[in-house]
Amino acid sequence: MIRVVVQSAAIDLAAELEALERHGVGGIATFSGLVRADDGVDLLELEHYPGATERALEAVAATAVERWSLAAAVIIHRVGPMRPGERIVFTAAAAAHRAAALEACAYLIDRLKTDAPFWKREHRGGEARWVEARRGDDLAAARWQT
Amino acid sequence: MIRVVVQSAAIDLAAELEALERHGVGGIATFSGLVRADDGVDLLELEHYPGATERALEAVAATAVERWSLAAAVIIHRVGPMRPGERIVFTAAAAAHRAAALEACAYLIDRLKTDAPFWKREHRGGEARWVEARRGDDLAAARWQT
Amino acid sequence: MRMLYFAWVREAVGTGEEQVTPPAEVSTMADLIDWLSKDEPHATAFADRDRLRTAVDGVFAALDAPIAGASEIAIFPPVTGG
Amino acid sequence: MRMLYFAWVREAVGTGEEQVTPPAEVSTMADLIDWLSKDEPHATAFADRDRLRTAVDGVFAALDAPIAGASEIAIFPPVTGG
Repeated sequence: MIRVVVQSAAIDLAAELEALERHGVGGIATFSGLVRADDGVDLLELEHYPGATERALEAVAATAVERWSLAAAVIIHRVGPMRPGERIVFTAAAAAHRAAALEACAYLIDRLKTDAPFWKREHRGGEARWVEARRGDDLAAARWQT
Repeated sequence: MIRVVVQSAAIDLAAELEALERHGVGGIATFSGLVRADDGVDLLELEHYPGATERALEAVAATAVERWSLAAAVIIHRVGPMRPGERIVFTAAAAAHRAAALEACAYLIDRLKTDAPFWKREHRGGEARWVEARRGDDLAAARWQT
Repeated sequence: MRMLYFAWVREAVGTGEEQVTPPAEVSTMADLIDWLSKDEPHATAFADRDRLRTAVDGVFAALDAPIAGASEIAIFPPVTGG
Repeated sequence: MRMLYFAWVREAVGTGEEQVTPPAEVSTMADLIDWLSKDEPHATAFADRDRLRTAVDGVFAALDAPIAGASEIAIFPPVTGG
Protein backbone atom coordinates (compact mmCIF):
# COMPACT_ATOMS: atom_id res chain seq x y z
CA MET A 1 0.00 0.00 0.00
CA ILE A 2 1.20 3.48 -0.88
CA ARG A 3 -0.67 6.38 0.65
CA VAL A 4 0.37 9.94 -0.23
CA VAL A 5 -1.73 12.91 0.81
CA VAL A 6 -1.15 16.66 0.72
CA GLN A 7 -3.81 18.31 2.84
CA SER A 8 -4.65 21.51 4.68
CA ALA A 9 -6.50 19.60 7.43
CA ALA A 10 -4.71 18.45 10.58
CA ILE A 11 -2.98 15.04 10.37
CA ASP A 12 -4.94 12.40 12.27
CA LEU A 13 -2.17 10.18 13.64
CA ALA A 14 -4.41 7.61 15.27
CA ALA A 15 -6.37 7.06 12.05
CA GLU A 16 -3.17 6.75 10.00
CA LEU A 17 -1.68 4.25 12.44
CA GLU A 18 -4.81 2.12 12.57
CA ALA A 19 -4.89 1.95 8.76
CA LEU A 20 -1.23 0.84 8.75
CA GLU A 21 -1.75 -1.81 11.40
CA ARG A 22 -4.54 -3.39 9.36
CA HIS A 23 -1.84 -4.62 6.98
CA GLY A 24 -0.83 -7.34 9.45
CA VAL A 25 2.91 -6.75 9.39
CA GLY A 26 5.57 -7.10 12.08
CA GLY A 27 6.80 -3.55 12.53
CA ILE A 28 5.72 0.00 11.85
CA ALA A 29 8.14 2.94 12.04
CA THR A 30 6.83 6.49 11.95
CA PHE A 31 8.17 10.01 11.95
CA SER A 32 6.13 13.10 12.82
CA GLY A 33 7.52 16.57 12.20
CA LEU A 34 6.06 19.33 14.35
CA VAL A 35 6.19 23.09 13.96
CA ARG A 36 8.86 24.11 16.45
CA ALA A 37 7.73 26.52 19.15
CA ASP A 38 11.14 27.41 20.51
CA ASP A 39 12.43 30.04 18.08
CA GLY A 40 9.79 32.76 18.16
CA VAL A 41 7.70 31.44 15.26
CA ASP A 42 4.00 32.05 15.88
CA LEU A 43 2.72 30.88 12.48
CA LEU A 44 4.17 28.70 9.73
CA GLU A 45 2.85 28.67 6.16
CA LEU A 46 3.49 25.84 3.72
CA GLU A 47 3.19 26.48 0.00
CA HIS A 48 3.50 23.70 -2.59
CA TYR A 49 3.29 22.90 -6.30
CA PRO A 50 -0.02 21.05 -6.66
CA GLY A 51 0.22 17.92 -8.76
CA ALA A 52 4.02 17.91 -8.91
CA THR A 53 4.14 17.52 -5.12
CA GLU A 54 1.98 14.43 -5.13
CA ARG A 55 3.96 12.87 -7.99
CA ALA A 56 7.27 13.54 -6.21
CA LEU A 57 6.00 12.03 -2.95
CA GLU A 58 4.59 8.99 -4.75
CA ALA A 59 7.96 8.42 -6.41
CA VAL A 60 9.73 8.61 -3.00
CA ALA A 61 7.21 6.17 -1.48
CA ALA A 62 7.39 3.76 -4.42
CA THR A 63 11.18 3.66 -4.26
CA ALA A 64 11.03 2.86 -0.53
CA VAL A 65 8.44 0.09 -1.03
CA GLU A 66 10.65 -1.50 -3.69
CA ARG A 67 13.96 -1.08 -1.84
CA TRP A 68 12.80 -2.38 1.57
CA SER A 69 9.95 -4.71 0.44
CA LEU A 70 7.49 -2.70 2.47
CA ALA A 71 3.91 -3.73 3.13
CA ALA A 72 3.02 -0.03 3.30
CA ALA A 73 4.53 3.42 2.92
CA VAL A 74 2.66 6.55 3.99
CA ILE A 75 3.49 10.22 3.50
CA ILE A 76 1.07 12.88 4.74
CA HIS A 77 2.14 16.51 4.37
CA ARG A 78 0.20 19.53 5.49
CA VAL A 79 0.02 22.78 3.53
CA GLY A 80 -1.34 26.21 4.44
CA PRO A 81 -1.02 28.00 7.77
CA MET A 82 -0.23 26.10 10.98
CA ARG A 83 0.72 26.87 14.58
CA PRO A 84 3.70 25.75 16.69
CA GLY A 85 3.18 22.22 17.99
CA GLU A 86 1.02 21.16 15.03
CA ARG A 87 2.15 18.32 12.77
CA ILE A 88 3.62 19.39 9.41
CA VAL A 89 4.49 15.96 8.14
CA PHE A 90 4.00 12.28 8.92
CA THR A 91 5.87 9.41 7.30
CA ALA A 92 5.47 5.72 8.07
CA ALA A 93 6.81 2.42 6.81
CA ALA A 94 5.43 -1.04 7.60
CA ALA A 95 7.46 -4.19 7.06
CA ALA A 96 7.84 -7.73 8.33
CA HIS A 97 11.03 -6.82 10.21
CA ARG A 98 12.02 -3.75 12.18
CA ALA A 99 15.26 -2.81 10.41
CA ALA A 100 13.45 -2.43 7.07
CA ALA A 101 10.66 -0.35 8.64
CA LEU A 102 13.08 1.93 10.53
CA GLU A 103 15.41 2.54 7.59
CA ALA A 104 12.60 3.08 5.13
CA CYS A 105 10.92 5.60 7.43
CA ALA A 106 14.17 7.61 7.66
CA TYR A 107 14.47 7.42 3.87
CA LEU A 108 10.95 8.78 3.36
CA ILE A 109 11.50 11.87 5.49
CA ASP A 110 15.06 12.53 4.25
CA ARG A 111 14.07 12.29 0.58
CA LEU A 112 10.88 14.32 0.80
CA LYS A 113 12.89 17.20 2.29
CA THR A 114 14.83 17.53 -0.98
CA ASP A 115 12.58 15.92 -3.61
CA ALA A 116 9.16 17.47 -3.04
CA PRO A 117 8.25 21.06 -3.94
CA PHE A 118 7.25 22.55 -0.58
CA TRP A 119 8.25 25.96 0.74
CA LYS A 120 8.01 27.21 4.31
CA ARG A 121 7.35 30.78 5.39
CA GLU A 122 7.80 31.63 9.06
CA HIS A 123 5.89 34.41 10.78
CA ARG A 124 7.27 36.07 13.90
CA GLY A 125 5.19 38.88 15.42
CA GLY A 126 3.84 40.04 12.04
CA GLU A 127 7.16 39.64 10.14
CA ALA A 128 7.22 36.91 7.48
CA ARG A 129 10.35 35.24 6.12
CA TRP A 130 10.83 32.41 3.58
CA VAL A 131 12.90 29.60 5.08
CA GLU A 132 16.25 28.99 3.34
CA ALA A 133 17.12 25.44 2.25
CA ARG A 134 19.42 23.62 4.64
CA ARG A 135 22.61 22.03 3.36
CA GLY A 136 22.06 19.29 5.96
CA ASP A 137 18.94 18.20 4.09
CA ASP A 138 20.93 17.59 0.91
CA LEU A 139 23.48 15.56 2.87
CA ALA A 140 20.77 13.52 4.57
CA ALA A 141 19.14 12.76 1.22
CA ALA A 142 22.48 11.99 -0.45
CA ARG A 143 23.34 9.23 2.02
CA TRP A 144 20.62 7.07 0.45
CA GLN A 145 22.27 7.12 -3.00
CA THR A 146 23.58 3.68 -3.80
CA MET B 1 11.09 12.83 29.98
CA ILE B 2 11.65 9.10 30.32
CA ARG B 3 8.58 6.89 30.31
CA VAL B 4 9.00 3.14 30.75
CA VAL B 5 6.02 0.88 31.27
CA VAL B 6 5.58 -2.90 31.32
CA GLN B 7 1.88 -3.66 31.16
CA SER B 8 -0.61 -6.38 30.37
CA ALA B 9 -3.12 -3.87 28.98
CA ALA B 10 -3.16 -2.95 25.29
CA ILE B 11 -0.82 -0.12 24.24
CA ASP B 12 -2.77 3.09 23.56
CA LEU B 13 -0.76 4.63 20.71
CA ALA B 14 -2.81 7.81 20.41
CA ALA B 15 -2.42 8.58 24.13
CA GLU B 16 1.34 7.91 24.02
CA LEU B 17 1.80 10.13 20.96
CA GLU B 18 -0.22 12.99 22.44
CA ALA B 19 1.89 12.88 25.61
CA LEU B 20 5.06 13.03 23.51
CA GLU B 21 3.84 15.93 21.39
CA ARG B 22 3.15 18.01 24.48
CA HIS B 23 6.94 18.34 24.86
CA GLY B 24 7.03 20.88 22.01
CA VAL B 25 9.89 19.36 20.05
CA GLY B 26 10.57 19.25 16.31
CA GLY B 27 10.41 15.55 15.55
CA ILE B 28 9.05 12.32 16.98
CA ALA B 29 10.10 8.89 15.71
CA THR B 30 8.22 5.79 16.78
CA PHE B 31 8.40 2.05 16.32
CA SER B 32 5.52 -0.34 16.96
CA GLY B 33 6.10 -4.07 16.98
CA LEU B 34 3.06 -6.22 16.23
CA VAL B 35 2.42 -9.91 16.78
CA ARG B 36 2.89 -11.37 13.32
CA ALA B 37 -0.11 -13.21 11.90
CA ASP B 38 1.60 -14.82 8.94
CA ASP B 39 3.32 -17.87 10.44
CA GLY B 40 0.48 -19.79 12.05
CA VAL B 41 0.78 -18.25 15.51
CA ASP B 42 -2.64 -17.86 17.11
CA LEU B 43 -1.47 -16.67 20.54
CA LEU B 44 1.75 -15.16 21.84
CA GLU B 45 2.71 -15.08 25.52
CA LEU B 46 5.28 -12.70 26.95
CA GLU B 47 6.97 -13.54 30.25
CA HIS B 48 9.34 -11.14 32.00
CA TYR B 49 11.43 -10.62 35.12
CA PRO B 50 9.49 -8.01 37.13
CA GLY B 51 11.65 -5.24 38.49
CA ALA B 52 14.73 -6.18 36.49
CA THR B 53 12.82 -5.52 33.26
CA GLU B 54 11.88 -1.99 34.22
CA ARG B 55 15.44 -1.23 35.37
CA ALA B 56 16.90 -2.56 32.10
CA LEU B 57 14.45 -0.53 30.00
CA GLU B 58 15.09 2.62 32.06
CA ALA B 59 18.83 2.20 31.49
CA VAL B 60 18.29 1.85 27.72
CA ALA B 61 16.06 4.96 27.67
CA ALA B 62 18.45 7.00 29.83
CA THR B 63 21.38 6.16 27.56
CA ALA B 64 19.38 7.26 24.51
CA VAL B 65 18.32 10.55 26.15
CA GLU B 66 21.95 11.31 26.98
CA ARG B 67 23.44 10.22 23.65
CA TRP B 68 20.95 12.03 21.37
CA SER B 69 19.92 14.91 23.72
CA LEU B 70 16.32 13.75 23.55
CA ALA B 71 13.38 15.69 24.92
CA ALA B 72 11.64 12.37 25.56
CA ALA B 73 12.18 8.62 25.32
CA VAL B 74 9.32 6.16 25.70
CA ILE B 75 9.34 2.36 25.94
CA ILE B 76 6.05 0.52 26.45
CA HIS B 77 6.19 -3.29 26.46
CA ARG B 78 3.28 -5.64 26.83
CA VAL B 79 3.41 -8.88 28.80
CA GLY B 80 0.98 -11.79 29.07
CA PRO B 81 -1.10 -13.32 26.27
CA MET B 82 -1.77 -11.44 23.05
CA ARG B 83 -3.22 -12.12 19.60
CA PRO B 84 -1.75 -11.62 16.12
CA GLY B 85 -1.98 -7.99 15.05
CA GLU B 86 -1.78 -6.66 18.62
CA ARG B 87 1.08 -4.38 19.63
CA ILE B 88 3.84 -6.05 21.68
CA VAL B 89 6.10 -3.04 22.00
CA PHE B 90 6.20 0.68 21.32
CA THR B 91 9.31 2.85 21.40
CA ALA B 92 9.49 6.57 20.69
CA ALA B 93 12.08 9.33 20.74
CA ALA B 94 11.41 13.07 20.58
CA ALA B 95 14.13 15.55 19.66
CA ALA B 96 14.61 18.98 18.11
CA HIS B 97 15.87 17.44 14.86
CA ARG B 98 14.80 14.39 12.91
CA ALA B 99 18.11 12.54 12.65
CA ALA B 100 18.41 12.35 16.45
CA ALA B 101 14.82 11.16 16.86
CA LEU B 102 15.11 8.50 14.14
CA GLU B 103 18.44 7.11 15.32
CA ALA B 104 17.43 7.09 18.97
CA CYS B 105 14.19 5.26 18.19
CA ALA B 106 16.13 2.53 16.34
CA TYR B 107 18.53 2.34 19.31
CA LEU B 108 15.67 1.88 21.80
CA ILE B 109 14.15 -1.08 19.97
CA ASP B 110 17.51 -2.70 19.07
CA ARG B 111 18.81 -2.52 22.64
CA LEU B 112 15.66 -3.66 24.37
CA LYS B 113 15.69 -6.83 22.25
CA THR B 114 18.96 -7.88 23.90
CA ASP B 115 19.04 -5.98 27.20
CA ALA B 116 15.63 -6.58 28.73
CA PRO B 117 14.50 -9.89 30.27
CA PHE B 118 11.47 -10.80 28.15
CA TRP B 119 10.67 -14.25 26.76
CA LYS B 120 8.18 -15.10 24.05
CA ARG B 121 6.16 -18.31 23.81
CA GLU B 122 4.26 -18.94 20.58
CA HIS B 123 1.09 -21.01 20.45
CA ARG B 124 0.01 -22.71 17.22
CA GLY B 125 -3.16 -24.80 17.35
CA GLY B 126 -2.63 -25.82 21.00
CA GLU B 127 1.14 -26.43 20.68
CA ALA B 128 3.36 -24.01 22.63
CA ARG B 129 7.02 -23.30 21.86
CA TRP B 130 9.51 -20.91 23.47
CA VAL B 131 11.03 -18.59 20.88
CA GLU B 132 14.79 -18.97 20.40
CA ALA B 133 16.98 -15.86 20.55
CA ARG B 134 17.95 -14.48 17.16
CA ARG B 135 21.58 -13.84 16.34
CA GLY B 136 20.39 -10.86 14.28
CA ASP B 137 19.23 -9.16 17.47
CA ASP B 138 22.74 -9.34 18.95
CA LEU B 139 24.19 -7.87 15.77
CA ALA B 140 21.62 -5.07 15.70
CA ALA B 141 22.37 -4.18 19.32
CA ALA B 142 26.13 -4.41 18.78
CA ARG B 143 26.14 -1.76 16.05
CA TRP B 144 25.40 0.87 18.72
CA GLN B 145 28.61 0.14 20.66
CA THR B 146 30.94 3.09 20.31
CA MET C 1 3.49 28.05 -22.48
CA ARG C 2 2.27 28.30 -18.90
CA MET C 3 4.74 29.70 -16.33
CA LEU C 4 4.32 28.92 -12.61
CA TYR C 5 6.18 30.69 -9.80
CA PHE C 6 6.31 29.70 -6.15
CA ALA C 7 7.36 31.12 -2.76
CA TRP C 8 9.54 34.27 -2.93
CA VAL C 9 9.93 33.89 -6.71
CA ARG C 10 6.14 34.21 -7.00
CA GLU C 11 6.22 37.32 -4.82
CA ALA C 12 9.12 38.86 -6.76
CA VAL C 13 7.46 38.27 -10.14
CA GLY C 14 4.17 39.53 -8.74
CA THR C 15 2.07 36.59 -9.93
CA GLY C 16 1.92 32.81 -9.47
CA GLU C 17 1.04 32.06 -13.08
CA GLU C 18 1.32 33.64 -16.52
CA GLN C 19 1.23 32.66 -20.19
CA VAL C 20 4.34 33.38 -22.26
CA THR C 21 5.28 32.68 -25.90
CA PRO C 22 9.06 32.59 -26.20
CA PRO C 23 10.65 32.72 -29.68
CA ALA C 24 11.96 29.51 -31.26
CA GLU C 25 15.61 30.14 -30.34
CA VAL C 26 14.72 29.81 -26.60
CA SER C 27 15.49 26.11 -26.28
CA THR C 28 16.70 25.51 -22.70
CA MET C 29 15.54 26.55 -19.24
CA ALA C 30 18.52 28.96 -19.01
CA ASP C 31 17.52 30.53 -22.34
CA LEU C 32 13.98 30.97 -21.05
CA ILE C 33 15.15 32.67 -17.85
CA ASP C 34 17.38 35.01 -19.90
CA TRP C 35 14.50 35.82 -22.23
CA LEU C 36 12.07 36.47 -19.36
CA SER C 37 14.74 38.65 -17.67
CA LYS C 38 14.68 41.20 -20.50
CA ASP C 39 12.06 43.09 -18.46
CA GLU C 40 11.26 43.86 -14.83
CA PRO C 41 10.14 42.49 -12.43
CA HIS C 42 11.53 39.24 -13.87
CA ALA C 43 15.08 40.61 -14.21
CA THR C 44 15.25 41.28 -10.46
CA ALA C 45 13.36 38.08 -9.51
CA PHE C 46 15.75 35.90 -11.53
CA ALA C 47 18.97 37.87 -10.84
CA ASP C 48 20.60 35.18 -8.68
CA ARG C 49 20.45 31.94 -10.70
CA ASP C 50 22.01 29.93 -7.85
CA ARG C 51 18.87 30.52 -5.80
CA LEU C 52 16.52 29.23 -8.52
CA ARG C 53 15.24 25.73 -9.15
CA THR C 54 13.02 24.72 -12.05
CA ALA C 55 10.65 22.04 -13.26
CA VAL C 56 9.43 21.08 -16.73
CA ASP C 57 5.89 19.69 -16.77
CA GLY C 58 6.08 18.99 -13.05
CA VAL C 59 9.49 17.25 -13.03
CA PHE C 60 12.59 18.88 -11.51
CA ALA C 61 14.93 19.99 -14.31
CA ALA C 62 18.40 21.53 -14.47
CA LEU C 63 19.06 24.93 -16.09
CA ASP C 64 20.41 23.28 -19.23
CA ALA C 65 17.30 21.10 -19.64
CA PRO C 66 15.53 21.43 -23.00
CA ILE C 67 12.06 22.97 -22.90
CA ALA C 68 10.87 22.10 -26.41
CA GLY C 69 7.29 20.85 -26.31
CA ALA C 70 6.83 21.69 -22.63
CA SER C 71 3.42 23.02 -21.65
CA GLU C 72 4.17 24.00 -18.03
CA ILE C 73 7.40 25.48 -16.69
CA ALA C 74 7.89 26.25 -12.99
CA ILE C 75 10.55 28.47 -11.40
CA PHE C 76 10.99 28.48 -7.62
CA PRO C 77 13.52 28.58 -4.74
CA PRO C 78 15.21 25.45 -3.34
CA VAL C 79 12.57 23.39 -1.56
CA THR C 80 12.15 23.52 2.24
CA GLY C 81 9.41 21.01 3.05
CA GLY C 82 8.96 18.58 5.92
CA MET D 1 19.34 -16.95 48.76
CA ARG D 2 16.32 -16.62 46.50
CA MET D 3 16.48 -18.36 43.10
CA LEU D 4 14.28 -17.20 40.22
CA TYR D 5 13.73 -19.15 36.99
CA PHE D 6 12.06 -17.93 33.82
CA ALA D 7 10.63 -19.29 30.55
CA TRP D 8 11.66 -22.89 29.70
CA VAL D 9 14.16 -22.95 32.58
CA ARG D 10 11.26 -22.31 34.96
CA GLU D 11 9.32 -25.15 33.34
CA ALA D 12 12.31 -27.53 33.42
CA VAL D 13 13.04 -26.81 37.11
CA GLY D 14 9.31 -27.07 37.88
CA THR D 15 9.06 -23.82 39.83
CA GLY D 16 9.65 -20.12 39.23
CA GLU D 17 11.13 -19.48 42.66
CA GLU D 18 12.89 -21.34 45.47
CA GLN D 19 15.10 -20.67 48.50
CA VAL D 20 18.55 -22.28 48.51
CA THR D 21 21.49 -22.15 50.93
CA PRO D 22 24.69 -23.04 49.07
CA PRO D 23 27.85 -23.82 51.07
CA ALA D 24 30.58 -21.16 51.40
CA GLU D 25 32.79 -22.61 48.63
CA VAL D 26 30.09 -21.80 46.04
CA SER D 27 31.44 -18.37 45.06
CA THR D 28 30.54 -17.82 41.37
CA MET D 29 27.45 -18.25 39.24
CA ALA D 30 29.07 -21.29 37.55
CA ASP D 31 29.74 -22.84 40.99
CA LEU D 32 26.11 -22.27 41.95
CA ILE D 33 24.82 -23.95 38.76
CA ASP D 34 27.14 -26.93 39.38
CA TRP D 35 25.97 -27.20 42.99
CA LEU D 36 22.27 -26.98 42.01
CA SER D 37 22.88 -29.61 39.29
CA LYS D 38 23.77 -32.30 41.86
CA ASP D 39 20.08 -33.30 41.79
CA GLU D 40 17.23 -33.56 39.30
CA PRO D 41 15.36 -31.75 37.84
CA HIS D 42 18.08 -29.08 38.01
CA ALA D 43 20.73 -31.30 36.39
CA THR D 44 18.61 -31.69 33.25
CA ALA D 45 17.40 -28.07 33.27
CA PHE D 46 20.95 -26.71 33.44
CA ALA D 47 22.63 -29.36 31.23
CA ASP D 48 23.39 -27.00 28.33
CA ARG D 49 25.23 -24.01 29.84
CA ASP D 50 25.36 -22.22 26.47
CA ARG D 51 21.59 -21.85 26.57
CA LEU D 52 21.57 -20.22 30.04
CA ARG D 53 21.78 -16.57 31.00
CA THR D 54 21.89 -15.27 34.56
CA ALA D 55 21.36 -12.19 36.69
CA VAL D 56 22.58 -11.25 40.18
CA ASP D 57 20.15 -9.03 42.07
CA GLY D 58 18.40 -8.09 38.82
CA VAL D 59 21.51 -7.26 36.79
CA PHE D 60 22.73 -9.49 33.92
CA ALA D 61 25.85 -11.38 35.02
CA ALA D 62 28.32 -13.73 33.34
CA LEU D 63 28.90 -17.30 34.55
CA ASP D 64 32.12 -16.28 36.27
CA ALA D 65 30.41 -13.46 38.17
CA PRO D 66 30.80 -13.59 41.97
CA ILE D 67 27.62 -14.21 43.95
CA ALA D 68 28.86 -13.37 47.44
CA GLY D 69 26.29 -11.26 49.26
CA ALA D 70 23.65 -11.67 46.53
CA SER D 71 20.08 -12.01 47.73
CA GLU D 72 18.42 -12.84 44.39
CA ILE D 73 19.85 -14.98 41.59
CA ALA D 74 17.97 -15.55 38.34
CA ILE D 75 18.62 -18.21 35.68
CA PHE D 76 16.86 -18.04 32.31
CA PRO D 77 17.24 -18.53 28.54
CA PRO D 78 18.59 -15.83 26.19
CA VAL D 79 16.02 -13.04 26.06
CA THR D 80 13.54 -12.74 23.18
CA GLY D 81 11.56 -9.58 23.83
CA GLY D 82 10.20 -6.87 21.57
